[in-house]
Amino acid sequence: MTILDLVRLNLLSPMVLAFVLGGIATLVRSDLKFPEELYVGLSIYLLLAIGLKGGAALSETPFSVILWPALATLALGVLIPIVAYVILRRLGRFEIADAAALAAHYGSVSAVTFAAVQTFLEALKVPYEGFTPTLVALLEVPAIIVALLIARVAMGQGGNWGELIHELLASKSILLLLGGLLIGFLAGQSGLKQVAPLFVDPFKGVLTLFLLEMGMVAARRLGDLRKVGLFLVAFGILMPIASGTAGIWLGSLTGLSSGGAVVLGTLAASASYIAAPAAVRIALPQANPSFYLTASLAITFPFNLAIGIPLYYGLSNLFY
Amino acid sequence: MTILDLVRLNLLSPMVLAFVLGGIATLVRSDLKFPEELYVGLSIYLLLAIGLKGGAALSETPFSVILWPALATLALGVLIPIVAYVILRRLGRFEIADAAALAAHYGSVSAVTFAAVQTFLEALKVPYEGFTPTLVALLEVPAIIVALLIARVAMGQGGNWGELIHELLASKSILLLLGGLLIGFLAGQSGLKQVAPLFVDPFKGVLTLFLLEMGMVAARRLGDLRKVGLFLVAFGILMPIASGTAGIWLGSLTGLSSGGAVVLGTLAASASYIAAPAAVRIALPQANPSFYLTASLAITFPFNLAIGIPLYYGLSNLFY
Amino acid sequence: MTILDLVRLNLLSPMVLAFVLGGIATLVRSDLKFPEELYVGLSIYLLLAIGLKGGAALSETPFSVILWPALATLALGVLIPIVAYVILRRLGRFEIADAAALAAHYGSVSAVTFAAVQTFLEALKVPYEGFTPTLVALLEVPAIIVALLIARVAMGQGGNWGELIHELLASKSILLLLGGLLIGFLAGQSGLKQVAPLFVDPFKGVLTLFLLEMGMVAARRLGDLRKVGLFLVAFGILMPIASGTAGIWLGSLTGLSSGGAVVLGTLAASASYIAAPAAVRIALPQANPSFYLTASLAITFPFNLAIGIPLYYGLSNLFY
Amino acid sequence: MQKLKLVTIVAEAVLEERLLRELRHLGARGYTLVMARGEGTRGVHASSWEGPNLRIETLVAPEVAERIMTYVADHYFADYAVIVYSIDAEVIRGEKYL
Amino acid sequence: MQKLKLVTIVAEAVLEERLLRELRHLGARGYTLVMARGEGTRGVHASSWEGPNLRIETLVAPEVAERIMTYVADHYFADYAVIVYSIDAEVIRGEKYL
Amino acid sequence: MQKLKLVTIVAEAVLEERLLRELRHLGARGYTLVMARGEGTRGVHASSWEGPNLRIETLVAPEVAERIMTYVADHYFADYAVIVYSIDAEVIRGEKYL
Ligand SMILES: Nc1ncnc2c1ncn2[C@@H]1O[C@H](COP(=O)(O)O)[C@@H](O)[C@H]1O
Ligand SMILES: Nc1ncnc2c1ncn2[C@@H]1O[C@H](COP(=O)(O)O)[C@@H](O)[C@H]1O
Ligand SMILES: Nc1ncnc2c1ncn2[C@@H]1O[C@H](COP(=O)(O)O)[C@@H](O)[C@H]1O
Ligand code: NA
Ligand code: NA
Ligand code: NA
Repeated sequence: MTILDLVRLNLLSPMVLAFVLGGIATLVRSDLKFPEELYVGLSIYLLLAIGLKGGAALSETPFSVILWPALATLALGVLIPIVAYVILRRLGRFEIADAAALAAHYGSVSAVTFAAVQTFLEALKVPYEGFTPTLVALLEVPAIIVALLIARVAMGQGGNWGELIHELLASKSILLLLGGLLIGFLAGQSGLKQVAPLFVDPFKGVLTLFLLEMGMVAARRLGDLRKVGLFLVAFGILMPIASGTAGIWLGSLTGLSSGGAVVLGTLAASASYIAAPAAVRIALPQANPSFYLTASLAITFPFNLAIGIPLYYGLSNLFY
Repeated sequence: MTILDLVRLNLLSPMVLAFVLGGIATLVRSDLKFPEELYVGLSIYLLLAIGLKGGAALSETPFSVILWPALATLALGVLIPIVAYVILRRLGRFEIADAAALAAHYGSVSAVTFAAVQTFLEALKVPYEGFTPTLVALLEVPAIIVALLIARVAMGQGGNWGELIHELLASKSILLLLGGLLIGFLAGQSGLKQVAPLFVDPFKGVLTLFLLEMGMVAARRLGDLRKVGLFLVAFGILMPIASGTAGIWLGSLTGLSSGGAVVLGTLAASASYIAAPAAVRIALPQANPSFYLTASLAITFPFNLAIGIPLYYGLSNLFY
Repeated sequence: MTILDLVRLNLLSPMVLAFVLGGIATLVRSDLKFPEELYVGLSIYLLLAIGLKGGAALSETPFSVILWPALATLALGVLIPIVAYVILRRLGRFEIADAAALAAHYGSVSAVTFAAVQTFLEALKVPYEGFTPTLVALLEVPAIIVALLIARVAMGQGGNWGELIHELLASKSILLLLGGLLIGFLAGQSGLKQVAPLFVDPFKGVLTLFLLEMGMVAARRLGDLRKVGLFLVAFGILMPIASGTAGIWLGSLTGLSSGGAVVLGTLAASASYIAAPAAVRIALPQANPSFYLTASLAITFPFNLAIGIPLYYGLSNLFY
Repeated sequence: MQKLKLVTIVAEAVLEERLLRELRHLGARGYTLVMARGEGTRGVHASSWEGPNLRIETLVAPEVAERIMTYVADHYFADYAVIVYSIDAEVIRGEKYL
Repeated sequence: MQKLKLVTIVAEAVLEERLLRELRHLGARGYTLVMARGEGTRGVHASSWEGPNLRIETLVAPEVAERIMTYVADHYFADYAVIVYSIDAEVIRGEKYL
Repeated sequence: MQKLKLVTIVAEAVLEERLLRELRHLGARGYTLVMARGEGTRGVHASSWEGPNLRIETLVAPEVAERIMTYVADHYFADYAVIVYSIDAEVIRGEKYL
């Protein structure tokens, strides 16, 4: 298959189409609204399900197999925000707070993009390592800390680091992901089998529903696109391609399968819109949410969903 | 099976029993309450699921096969509200606004009744065309427009038609139904298979849950039965039988299978309580909701659910 | 398997682990919160699902088989609150209202504990009678009435009994359980099959989600443990062991299988935290909720979940 | 414009039916209810399934307001987690609230 | 501290978009909206899917408050289940509401 | 009847824990919280998962009310989407709020 075939295949998946439908619903000013509680419920489900599946797979993975990919993931979590910060300050001429906030988002990770790449690979029957959810968990936090550290040093401030790190680790997204991972790990594949009719089989359907809502949320941000400027639009597309390539390359170096490397690349390319915004809003309130939310939600997320994922899959051929 | 056997079989399905349980819950003043958000969530699910299944089936239907049934459906959508309006004005002596509001409801369609007839036919293993959700979408809107048109002409008013039609087409029920149809059509059967563990397999279970809530809603309207008068009670039972027969007949003329004709008949017989009330409340606020909500929800809906569907199935033997 | 093996097996089930995760979430002050509506939705699901399954099983059970176990259950529902009341007054020196409130809780039953024991036995492939949900329904109400009766007699009050009994029978938990039972009974196994992909297959997964929330709720009560005192902590552990043993014994006398006896024992051992608190709050407002909620939710519920159920299973060997 | 009182009651959810019935008897012609969370001096509520607090508002004549406040204080303050307060409000065509 | 008016509208959910648009035109600079249940003298609402009542609050200058109240009374009282009332409120740095 | 102030804060959800902690320190003895949607002059909020606005009400003594309003204005108005206002309220047995 050529990359174009892949894009077409991906664009016609129920998940991506649901995202588009959500966008249309907002654009035609439909009265369709997801109750807040449904959105929260679906998020809880997705994070827990990702964790559970990953944990059960991890329970059958030898430590030596996951060690190097895990270190590569941590390296990505430290390097991406530094590179992003420098680009945004130097080339983009953003304020310190705004550059750091964006860096935190692009260094961190989007669980839904992760779910989408899994679904994509499964549709193509490309195998990938079962422990990838562990990598999601590893990649979620460090970038946020690094970016906030940069901001505070650059602005000459101190700040309560203990509280911030506690807040990050206790934040619901990380707690559910890590908690699910641990439950899956302890309960093993036989435990997972008991709850598979809820947490495994309907997963893609729930993702479809969730992406319908995400499409509405992203489309509501489209109006802000003009405000954020052309530079940020370009950044929101090129940065993921760069990080994605780096992720695939590191994946190939550390012994991941080609499917696993595509996952790691997609994780690196994805931008957070759950953990990072909350942390940044508390720790860097001066940063303008229009920048980081619009870039992450209305540019990078749909780009990855529709084009990025098949692209990274195509790129992986250069390394394998 | 005689019609009576069918009624009995239908009455003891989990769906109809759940509806009855909901009614009992309200009558014994139980503190059971469905959270609003759960109700909205279930509605979103049902509409999307109906659309998805229909779209996937449509993707394998030649245009020539659906053309005539589609035209027949549109004809029903135009004729039923006119007939209903005349009956309600002449025989029932209703005000213009009230007659038009009722006509809009009876010309439009109830998605849950549609789901119930599907379930009924599947229990009997009677095949029907996969594109029937397309017919639901076609039948939902025209009657509302026709009925409002009648009202405005009769009351000598103008009004913003563009806005009304936009509001109808962008209304959540139609957006989800048509959107689901389109997603299913584009993703095809292989796309549907990916999300079937959420959108296909548990469908009847979700319908059961939804009907539990509908039973509570309908029973809350029972108190209004006295207010609406005997004429409306009779109308709420006889009108569906007439429209249902017309639907079956048109279905048989346009080449539908006997199962498909039962579906079209049931659609014609069903009265809307989602799209129509919202549109009427905005465009015809003088109309008394006691009339149209009570007739549609507390008379016609349970009648169709318990007796109508098996009756239309029995009637179809006259045409096939 | 020794009891210790069983405890270990049970502790590593996804359900118990999810409960622990919920506890941890609260203790690390995570911002994870279940929307109220999700909690209500899951409760509705669990009660209805338990009822449906039980009803379908009941539809294939001869009356003579269930008669004696049902009478044994009623006996437990009358005796446990009397014994509990006497212990709490004499040994614990509790106020009349507090002792009666606690007695109502320990005589009544916890639907989630029931679901947990079912899951436990199914994991061990131990068969048990399908009509056990009938026993849950039978055990839920009498104890509450007996306990409130004791309180009113002891305090020399009258009171509106008709209203109380009506409120209990119409309360959502009992309505859903009994209603589900009836639906399952009337629709039979073939009806249940239609809705099994929602109400049967994902049951353990939903239970896992629910226990995550329960863990949070229980952990929020941990702070009250000091207030309630050592006596109540001991009572919350020893009383279930005593009632559980009595339940197993009565089960063995009345012809239940050993699995069925374990279920009955667990029911007897479990303390209510849905029906009883609501009833007590209305009928005995002087009673201090710190006592009954903390004992039932933060002591007895986790004890049964983690240790009690395997223990009762082990104890059943003494009777079979 | 007419001057009325807006009486707000915050109470445990288990009291819903009873409070609404009593409000009607005390002379309220309508109410608006929202679910709320909260903390005060008593804390503990009935049950998790019963859920959070009710926040009930009712627009009434001043004498009805006083009646409601005294009634709630007398019947609920001792045993239940309930508060009640009253605010001046202006309405148009106030007859419907009287 | 500045004195403003807090205007509250309780209305059927189907009016949401329309009411918010009109509030803006009448001079409100912001609003806070909560879903609510309720009962009054009219009772019946549009549809179950549309759900319960809206409770919309907006902090505005006194003259805007009067305008809103008159407007709502004139346009909605006849056909819709709507109430509106106004309360005195104090704010800090009140320019943003004007 | 005693006269107190009902202070209402509408704020982005991400501030919940912090605001409630600070309210307690500033002298509030309780609060009632409702989730709300809304629009004002700043618009953008933290994240969709964090959800909509908080609407926090607290009945307090007049001097506490002033303290809360000044504190919120000083600490939040610059960077956060927050409003605060105060209303006169009457309560029965007002000691519990003081
Ligand atoms: N000072 C206060 N301000 C606002 N709401 C309060 C206050 N005190 C109590 N409440 C509310 O009233 C409920 C019952 O209060 P309490 O009886 O003090 O526990 C609490 O859960 C709060 O929702
Ligand atoms: N006296 C009242 N106090 C508080 N809310 C009211 C009152 N009357 C009506 N409402 C609210 O306004 C809505 C519409 O009222 P109505 O038009 O009287 O049916 C009701 O559903 C209530 O939420
Ligand atoms: N004039 C107003 N009246 C009522 N609520 C307002 C008003 N202005 C702002 N709000 C609320 O306060 C929140 C934050 O306001 P802002 O900081 O102006 O964006 C909004 O989301 C609204 O919920
Ligand atoms: Na990233
Ligand atoms: Na129809
Ligand atoms: Na018990």
